[in-house]
Amino acid sequence: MSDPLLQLENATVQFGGLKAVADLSFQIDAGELVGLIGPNGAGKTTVFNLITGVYQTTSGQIFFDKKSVVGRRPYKITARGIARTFQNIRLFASLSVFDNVRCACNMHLAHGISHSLWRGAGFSKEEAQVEKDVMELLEIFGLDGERDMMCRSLPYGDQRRLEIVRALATRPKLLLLDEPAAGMNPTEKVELMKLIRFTQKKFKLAVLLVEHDMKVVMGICERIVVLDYGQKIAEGTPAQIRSDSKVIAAYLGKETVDA
Amino acid sequence: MDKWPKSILIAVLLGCLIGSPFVFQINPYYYDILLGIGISIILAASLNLVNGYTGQFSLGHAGFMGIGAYASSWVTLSYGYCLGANTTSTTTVFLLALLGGGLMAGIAGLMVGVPSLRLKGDYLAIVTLAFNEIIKGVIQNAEPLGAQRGLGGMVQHTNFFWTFGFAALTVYVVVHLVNSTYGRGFLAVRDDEIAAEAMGINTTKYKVLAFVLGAFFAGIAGGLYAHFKQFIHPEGFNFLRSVDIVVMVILGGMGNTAGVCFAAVLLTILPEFLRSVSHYTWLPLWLQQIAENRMILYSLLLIVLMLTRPQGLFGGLGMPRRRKDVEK
Amino acid sequence: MLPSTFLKTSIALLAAGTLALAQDEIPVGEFASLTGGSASFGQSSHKGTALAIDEINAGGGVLGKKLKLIFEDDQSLAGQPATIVRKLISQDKVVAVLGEVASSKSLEAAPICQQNKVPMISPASTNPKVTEVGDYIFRVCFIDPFQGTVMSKFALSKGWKKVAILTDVKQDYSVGLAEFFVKHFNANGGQVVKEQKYSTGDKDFKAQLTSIKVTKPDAIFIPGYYAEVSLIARQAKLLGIKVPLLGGDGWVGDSLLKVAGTALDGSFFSCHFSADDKSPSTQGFVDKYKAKYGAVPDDMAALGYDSAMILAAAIKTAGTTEGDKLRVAIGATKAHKGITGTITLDEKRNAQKPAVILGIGNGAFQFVETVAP
Amino acid sequence: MIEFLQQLIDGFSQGAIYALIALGYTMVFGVLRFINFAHGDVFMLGAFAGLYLGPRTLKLFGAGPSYIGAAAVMLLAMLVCAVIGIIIERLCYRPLRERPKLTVLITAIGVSLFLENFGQFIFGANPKSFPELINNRAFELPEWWGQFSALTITISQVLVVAVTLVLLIAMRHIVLHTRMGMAMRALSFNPVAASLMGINTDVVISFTFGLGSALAGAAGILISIQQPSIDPLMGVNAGLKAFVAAVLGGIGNLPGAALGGILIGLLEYIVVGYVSPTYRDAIVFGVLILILLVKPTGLLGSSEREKV
Repeated sequence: MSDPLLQLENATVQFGGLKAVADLSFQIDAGELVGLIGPNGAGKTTVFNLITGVYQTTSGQIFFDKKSVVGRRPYKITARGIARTFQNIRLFASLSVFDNVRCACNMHLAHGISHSLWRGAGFSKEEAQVEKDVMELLEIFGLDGERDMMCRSLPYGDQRRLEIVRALATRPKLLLLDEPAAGMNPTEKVELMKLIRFTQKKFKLAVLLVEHDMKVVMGICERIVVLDYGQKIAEGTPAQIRSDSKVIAAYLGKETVDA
Repeated sequence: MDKWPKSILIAVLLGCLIGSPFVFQINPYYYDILLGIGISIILAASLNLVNGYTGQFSLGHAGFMGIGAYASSWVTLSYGYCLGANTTSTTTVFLLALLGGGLMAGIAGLMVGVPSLRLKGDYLAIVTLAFNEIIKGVIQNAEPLGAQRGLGGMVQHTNFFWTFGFAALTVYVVVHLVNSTYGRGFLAVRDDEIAAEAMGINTTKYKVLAFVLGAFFAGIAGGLYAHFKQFIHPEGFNFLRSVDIVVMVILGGMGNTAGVCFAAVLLTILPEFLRSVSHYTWLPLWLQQIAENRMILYSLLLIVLMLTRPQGLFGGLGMPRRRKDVEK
Repeated sequence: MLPSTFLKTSIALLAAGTLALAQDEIPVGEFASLTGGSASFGQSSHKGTALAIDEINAGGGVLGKKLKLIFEDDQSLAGQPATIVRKLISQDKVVAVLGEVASSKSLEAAPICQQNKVPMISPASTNPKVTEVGDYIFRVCFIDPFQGTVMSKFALSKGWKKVAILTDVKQDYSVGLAEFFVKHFNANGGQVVKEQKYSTGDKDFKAQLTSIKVTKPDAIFIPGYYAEVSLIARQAKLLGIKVPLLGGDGWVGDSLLKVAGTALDGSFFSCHFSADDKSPSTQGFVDKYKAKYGAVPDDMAALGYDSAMILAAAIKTAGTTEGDKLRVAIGATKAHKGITGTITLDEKRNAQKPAVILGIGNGAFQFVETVAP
Repeated sequence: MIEFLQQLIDGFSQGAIYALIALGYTMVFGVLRFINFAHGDVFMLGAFAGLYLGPRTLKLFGAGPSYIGAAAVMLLAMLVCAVIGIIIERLCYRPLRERPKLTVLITAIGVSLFLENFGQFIFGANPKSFPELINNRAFELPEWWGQFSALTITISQVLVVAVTLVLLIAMRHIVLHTRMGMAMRALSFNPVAASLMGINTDVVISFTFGLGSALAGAAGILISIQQPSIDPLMGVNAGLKAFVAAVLGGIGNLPGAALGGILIGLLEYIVVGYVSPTYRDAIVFGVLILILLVKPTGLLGSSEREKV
């Protein structure tokens, strides 16, 4: 077996007396599409925040590409190849669609401040390249027509897609999607499922998906990890998870599955 | 403004150079106001980089201005013997003094920028205000800098060319910096720091850079101010002066350089306009008195502006909308 | 970048603010803090100046022309005096500038007057540096070293050998007075038993006063401003300190006695003028001032008055308003009978004149003596 | 030694004033999460309310200074300040409640500048003499205290500390044991949930502003009894110091504000006594920066984190 792309080893985070994530271990291989599910408050988003460095682990390790990401600043982790979207869309509200994606190209620039001030030939070439890359991405996701719109005036579904485009512009190896289907109608959800699979194949990505909608999760994930109260209670294929008694207890014991 | 070539900057600089002999002819009072406008533009445009584009709220810009003013005056007063020699050495020493003032202010900007990494919004505003007061306090105690007396004896080197040359340079730097893929990072930091980090943007670097550059230009402005007024006093760089600059940025629209420059012009002329209004004896007495107390008008302007047009008179890219989740 | 039409319009608006001068008027500029932190000094000096100009004009003016006083408010803000003086000189074409009380404001205006060769007379800036700016800068008040020495002489003459000092370290004025007091006092057989500090804006002085109290001085020299001095006096009384307090002209302010009440009884301070002086010229000034403003004039008013009078006299002597000749004429002022004493300007353009020492009793000022330089 | 003790005593009573003002900052911050920059100027208005109402009120209780008269003046000043605070909130802050916090902060700076400059315009820039509300005098300390009998403690100092203590306990009672206090706490915890639970947020916020401003008014009277010279800019410095105190103690925390106030008062007097009066402000602001960098939640505050 080859080395996993992402590996969590006993990752734990504690806020005050509360263990939001406890001794969590799982791994994702390159190109894999993994689902992370669990009842409300199970700690799914916290896991995202741990992986991307927004929160720091209290104990345990997280490896990406064989190197630990614990204690790294989020932008450095992104530079290593992890990109994410947010549960509550966090686009750059005052920027255009184009600029939102352009910001994510920032870290791949060869030149910085002096370049933007002097504006020599190298600068124009680089800016042209960035524009080309961004427009290609926008085209793939059908947002090229909205290039100069303010992102906040986009319809909700488009905002979700724009967040994915923006994440892809960082050229990740692993994409973390936080409830991408939230607030979508069934037709949109089907579209989204196609989109995620397409993205995974096209960009040769591993994807970690947090989602409440079981249809989406069961429909596209190759493997699923289930959390409850910050602990992993099950892991397996969609078929295994569907019949797991602990999972059923966790969901039914508290509330019904989100439809 | 996205595609402004360097040639425009060069054209403006040449224009200043050619224009300065003619401008020298005008009434010294208007010349005084004109230089005041140039200095205000430098201050407002540089603060706009920090407050407008990067979304950090600095209430201490006058402190940096003060550092620049004192540092550059110290240089010209210490190397005064080079000044009279000939035009070349005078210009060199003066320019070095300005740059030295700018650098000192930039270093102070670094010291303020670092706390900005841990603090946001009103906390940051208070800390920058505190820095402003500390800078003032240190100058007040520095005997070689004249302490409470103030520092005088500088020769007037600041002229139309240098003032508007540096104003053009400041605007050029701010506009070009922001209008590039690299510079969009400033706006990303303003809109959403967490998302910006997640997109691989080093928010630390951008915030510190904004503070350092903003402070650098404020320092230059301070140097120009000192060699134009020829006397500086710690009270001239207090919190109220900072508020003056903040009002320019807010009136012009945070993150709108053209608007902010226009506001700088407007708010520099306004007090002089009010000065003449206060002499119009045909006006009712209370109106004359209100005109004399320009701070009352300023504060009312600030309140009304915030209530009705928080994006400033001339629009601007606007402040980020309130996000419910961030407020918790 | 800037719409030039806007600039032109604004400049036109500005220009409209200043009315054209008639040919038979001599424009005289004045700048003062009429609003802001030091407004109380500025308003007084402005009133005195305006009264003098009225009086000169009522007496037929000078050189057959009337004086026109053009005054501007610097709002107690740094940066304003330079702009204002440039306006006065270039736009209003004033022949001379009167102002300011605060030394820091005078120091800002002085280089500009000097460069434009327009004489400037400060009514009350006591910092030595002011007139050092150049040969166009004059003052009609005495300077800090003189005042410190005067109070030292006075204390010694009263037989007070042990004096404690409480200095406002935030004010150059206060530090200067204390320095020259100590120098003279120690050299002439006195002993400074304790030196304590406070700074402008302080409200509580009990700790400093306690440490002074234990040294049992004969008097306490407090060369500060009235706002703090009045509180110091009250707290000293509260602490049971009964020795006299001594001070300088910074004590003059209409709220000194209002705040201090009777706490300052038995204290003395040096100043420029006494409204109780029975000489006819002083009484004439006091009466006219009262008639015009409904209040008793203070030092700043008297100094403002004298600065305008000396200027008018110099214009008469010079026979012209041309800057260089006027400068010479002002510099030659000798034995000018002013409200604040007989004024002679020395070669450093500072006024040589006596100081007045006032005592405080029953919550009122009383004239004690005049100390010649 | 005597000097040091005297400085501690004076610093403590000055600190009690800061504590009272800091309580107002902290309460408003606790409920609304924003810094009411104009709070220090409400404190100034309290002092001026005392200046104008004092003599008339005293007359009602006999001719001279009296404690009951002073208490009445203080209550009146508190009432005036409460009304002013509520008006400021209603006119300037309420319309901005859904806007970014910076907008509100800038408005608050505007309100503060307006009160200061309009105050100078209306009251005049000169310091005014504050009427004597009580017969302030120093306690005679017994002889057998030896050198310590040289220490001075004035009635006003004891009064300031006592009133601050009483008001602090009253505040704690209101916040912990009344319906309004419960509503305030609910609001500070989660405004949306609070309004869903039937709490009228507008009323609670008005009440909070009124209460905080009343405390500033009380502080205004107390400081004027102690240092009877008041001016329209007296709130600038006191307000900033009290703010530092609130942050030091942990903004949003009532006992923290009191603790912070006392500590800042002591620090100021020690700096004045042993360093230099000119460094007083710089050192206090230095402490603010240090606190915010090392422990932004203050001495007694609890942490919060941004939700992602």
